[in-house]
Amino acid sequence: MSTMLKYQEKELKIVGTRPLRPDGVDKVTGRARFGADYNLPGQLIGKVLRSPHAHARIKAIDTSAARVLPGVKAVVTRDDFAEMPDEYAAVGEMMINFRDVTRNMMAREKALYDGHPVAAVAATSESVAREALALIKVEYEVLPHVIDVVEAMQPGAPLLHEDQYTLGVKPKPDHPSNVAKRLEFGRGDVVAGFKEADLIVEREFNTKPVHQGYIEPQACLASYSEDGQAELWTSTQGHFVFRAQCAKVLQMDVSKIRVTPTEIGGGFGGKNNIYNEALAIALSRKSHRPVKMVMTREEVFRATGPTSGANVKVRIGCTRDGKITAAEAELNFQAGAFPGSPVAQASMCAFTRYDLANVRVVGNDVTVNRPKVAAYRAPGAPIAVFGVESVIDEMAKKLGIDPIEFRLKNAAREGTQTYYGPKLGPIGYVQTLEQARAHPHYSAPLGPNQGRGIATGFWFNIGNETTCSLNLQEDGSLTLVLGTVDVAGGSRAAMAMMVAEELGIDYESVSAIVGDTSTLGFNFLTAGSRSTFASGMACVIASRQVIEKLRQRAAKIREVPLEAVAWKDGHARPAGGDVAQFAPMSLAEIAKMAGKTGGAIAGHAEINAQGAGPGFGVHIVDVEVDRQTGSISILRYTVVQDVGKAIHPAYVEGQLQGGAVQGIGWALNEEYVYGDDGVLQNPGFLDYRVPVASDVPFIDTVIVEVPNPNHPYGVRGCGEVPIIAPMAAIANAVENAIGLRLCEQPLSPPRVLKAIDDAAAAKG
Amino acid sequence: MARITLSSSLAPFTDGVLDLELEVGNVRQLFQALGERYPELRAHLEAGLAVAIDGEIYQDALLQPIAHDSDVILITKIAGG
Amino acid sequence: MALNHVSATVNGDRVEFLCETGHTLLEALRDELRLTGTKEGCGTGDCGACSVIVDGRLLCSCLMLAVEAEGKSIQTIEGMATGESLHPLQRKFIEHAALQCGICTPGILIAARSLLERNQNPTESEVRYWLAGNLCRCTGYHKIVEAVLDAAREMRGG
Amino acid sequence: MRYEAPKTLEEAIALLSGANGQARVLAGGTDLLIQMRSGRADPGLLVDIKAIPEMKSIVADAGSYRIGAAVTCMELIENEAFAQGWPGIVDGVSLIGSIQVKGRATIGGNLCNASPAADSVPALIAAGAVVCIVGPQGRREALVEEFVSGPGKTSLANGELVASFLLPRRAPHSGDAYLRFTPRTEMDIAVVGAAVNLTLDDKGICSRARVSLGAVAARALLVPEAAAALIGTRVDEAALERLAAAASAACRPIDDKRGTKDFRIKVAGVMARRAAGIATERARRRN
Repeated sequence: MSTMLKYQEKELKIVGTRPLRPDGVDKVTGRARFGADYNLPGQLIGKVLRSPHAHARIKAIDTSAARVLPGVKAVVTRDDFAEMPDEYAAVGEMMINFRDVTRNMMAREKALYDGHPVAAVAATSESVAREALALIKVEYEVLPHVIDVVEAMQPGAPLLHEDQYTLGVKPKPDHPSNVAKRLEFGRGDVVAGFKEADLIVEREFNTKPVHQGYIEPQACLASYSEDGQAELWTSTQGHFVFRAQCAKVLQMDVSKIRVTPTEIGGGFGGKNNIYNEALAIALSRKSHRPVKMVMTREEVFRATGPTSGANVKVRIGCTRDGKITAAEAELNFQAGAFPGSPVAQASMCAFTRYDLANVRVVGNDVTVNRPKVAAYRAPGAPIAVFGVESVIDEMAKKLGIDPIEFRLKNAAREGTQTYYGPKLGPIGYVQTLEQARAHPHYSAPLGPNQGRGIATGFWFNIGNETTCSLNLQEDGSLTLVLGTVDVAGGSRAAMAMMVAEELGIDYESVSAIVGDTSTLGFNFLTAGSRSTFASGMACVIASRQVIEKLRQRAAKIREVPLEAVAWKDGHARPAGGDVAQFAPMSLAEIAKMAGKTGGAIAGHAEINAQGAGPGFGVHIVDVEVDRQTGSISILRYTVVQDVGKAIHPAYVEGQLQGGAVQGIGWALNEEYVYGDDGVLQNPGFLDYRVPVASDVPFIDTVIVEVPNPNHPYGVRGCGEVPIIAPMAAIANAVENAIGLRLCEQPLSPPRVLKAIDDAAAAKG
Repeated sequence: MARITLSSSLAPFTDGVLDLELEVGNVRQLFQALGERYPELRAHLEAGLAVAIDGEIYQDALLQPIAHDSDVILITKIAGG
Repeated sequence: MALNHVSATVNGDRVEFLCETGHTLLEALRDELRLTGTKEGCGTGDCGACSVIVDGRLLCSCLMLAVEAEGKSIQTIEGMATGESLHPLQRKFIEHAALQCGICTPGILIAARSLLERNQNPTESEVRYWLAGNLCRCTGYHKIVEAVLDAAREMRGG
Repeated sequence: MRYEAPKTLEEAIALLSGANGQARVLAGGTDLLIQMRSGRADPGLLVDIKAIPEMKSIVADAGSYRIGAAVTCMELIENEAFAQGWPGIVDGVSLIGSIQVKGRATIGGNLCNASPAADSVPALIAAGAVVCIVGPQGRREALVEEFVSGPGKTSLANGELVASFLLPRRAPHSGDAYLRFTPRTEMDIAVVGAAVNLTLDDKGICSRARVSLGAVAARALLVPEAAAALIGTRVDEAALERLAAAASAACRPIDDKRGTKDFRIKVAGVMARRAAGIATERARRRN
């Protein structure tokens, strides 16, 4: 069964205020412990040897010299890990192909990208470990490689997986292909729809892979003891998922591994999957010592997941008065070395802001010699939306219709049938568009070479498996143990706020912590903007259990019937009417007597939360283009987003601002640069250019609250939506500034300047 | 009988059939019935499908009831960053 | 390999440690002195997470050798609060929600403190350029800049 | 690996010459430590020159300056008199990395690292700076533009080090400026850099000029043709147009991860022109 709790409108005392986060003081004093801050007595340092080739058969690995180097305590290679069959296996309720997981963590037959692990060592110091890596001899047969997604789709392209036949094509193809999967979504009749169109715009777009760019490199510490139990401390978005993955690839019982999530120094989807964790446990198992593994920044860029680069074709038709009659897209997504790009989500998000009768989206998931992609904030959606919102903008302009008006004419509303499945429930898209149009930013004057752009985004938001426990302590304070990692957004504060609101007590009385895997049942990742929605629902359930027990206890103590006891403002009070009167009891009074009146009071929830409410956002951006250098400055930026309910508005603003700036980086300068040899040329923050403080202005936010009917406080989730619109919004602003429609991102200066010069040359 | 609609991306595994009616009581029974009728679909059902029952999306909810007059749409499962 | 012996002052305390010649000040702080509040984000001076102040000078501790610390006075995040009371910047960062994951926070606080010691009344632009060496991937910098400006206001007594 | 921090130049030179080429000078370390970390450098001896007083001093002498090679960017930026005299050089050092990096990085290190994109070097070349080299054979001097021979390569012989830079006394109505192009506002390596140093006569005519470009060839270039475009003019639109054309024509760039050839050639002209505009403004404001 799954769980939904309906929204109830009520007067709020704590939800919607801005209390201080419980992790704040630790984080400003340096006391907070992140992945690399954990140490154990006797620990070794683990390091990974990585392939210098983009594509190579591994003919032999000789570790003999490394093994005998003084200080080296263990070496592992592909031979230390079991082969996993090519089938999907459960990780909690997630299905994962462990054939790929085990190969990504340690290459087997072939190295499939520059940076692919081929061996790992554990030694008494980092310098000894590095020396040992240099002593490992790997015999490679270098193979032709393919980096570009369009090239990889061509017949005759170098094949990463000789046994990979495109799924989703009937009949089964004769030849293997880098296209792992073909997907198609649609409804209606696009051919007929395009026939009705007065205006058709068709464009092709290309984007580069970008990295999540979390500032904390992956770091973990593992300790395997001789009785077959393992402890793992790691920086993760989902310790239960990491535990499951480690157990499977190491062939251990799930219950034998205990994972403690450290403070996580950013993830954004990049810390959803294991990299070094199983290697660290394996090295610890072999060396009988704890093993600590911390990635360098270079390793993070070379071997952990960026998101896909892609080739996107969009075609949209509409009538003269701006009603869309048909929409079509082809999305070709780089998956990296193993299948699994976010092309399905991208396909579903591409047009789901519009009420469309005729839609068709084809998606291809394409393996290339790059690191396997990982999720990145609204996975895939920004890429598809860049194309779609660029075309939408062009159509509005061609028809002389205001871009927000054009979107309103076609906007999805409650009851709109999506092309991927359900009808939309109550949503706030129209409200965000209207608020954007009314915002002073939208009508502010612009100077020469300046332009304004808008674009919109949609994300599903999700629920899924979630647990928590709420323990009333003997003094009336409460400890809330959460199973979803607080990945930065302040979910510990938000959860404690909901508990305090339910119980009618102070926020400060609730201490929220994240429990390790042994304290609670399975939790899905903190991903998909689910934490405040799903974990919040679990917290409300646990709170209501506690309230129920408090009422029962009060009824017994005061010797009145249960129905005579109401819970209000943190007290058991007479329910009123004809039933019994009694002296109210505070939470603390009941807590003090709990031990002697039946034992401690606690609530807990183990749910599969459903009913996530989709989120929509509109971004407005002003840019200025330097026509002589192609440089783009972001002058002003406004985010308008429906979040359902902002439990803690400051932390919601933080999500909107942070997501928008990540999107700005994606649009302007971030990209993976590979040489002809398939080797990554910019594995560092110097040449992988995330925005710095002086690159961006203040990011204004407008929070729209259209409650999600399936959450007790109306929460939708807010983390993903803000990264979706920036790429398109900026491209649209640049078009308005210089009259050029740029379809390749990033909009780096050489690319922009070339477009300006080419256009000038074409004019003569 | 519940009306079942498959996402068009599943057409290759069902000989093009995208709409059908099945008498099933919950999601697990639905997946079983579909798997029996279309063996090639089985891997996809397991690997990551969610269902929308009367407009509400359910993920990983095998025991979610399906009424005899429900509209059920099979969709791709959604994760996130 | 002979280790180097180093004596220095860290947050006002005299410390001694041994280090390999190639070890950075960051490694010495974190691994020898167990002051793990200073973070490594890149190891190449591009992210600022390891910012510390050495003899009054803001720098990246990943770009200074531990042996060079001999006789120097080093300030790290662990020395920023005075007893019970947080530095105004620390307080304002919490109040303004200027931190999310917190991995960049120690470096940004150290850098901001160094700014406010030189310039009590910085403009938004001065704050942004001074902090350009400190990457933050969570906040989009908005609330960080607000917090620094507000702390400066408070420290000026306004 | 050994670490030494000599107190005199003589000791430093003895250490360097005795190390059979296995020694590296450690100044700010902002390039060297990164090379060591990546394995590109693996010296047997580090000679830290920051304890040598001559290397750390800024000496003004009747309008000319001697700048120790281990003076950091921040020390130079904070020296108000110097910043007034040579704002273009300060433009350059101000762009070398973050505040943190500038707190360590030295003017000598920026030159000796011999990167074609070094931000202080075009401004030093335009200024006509002389580099003072000390070695086992004594002292010698060289023009900055002659010092670097290619990426990562200098004319230093074994045992030699750069001790200081000499900057000449400025004529009245002189101004200099350095501009670079980077994709971000900060924290980048120059894709193109341009420095202009010029002097105006009493009538506002440009009497002397030096123009230097960075990141457009294997080393920073002195571009006399670009300077010639300014000399004898009022640095008007036409002159700036010719300057830009000459600057672009002098470029011999490569395509790399930071920019394309075409981009560098075009933007070199743009940067030179804008830098000349700033330098002229500064010259006009100065007596």
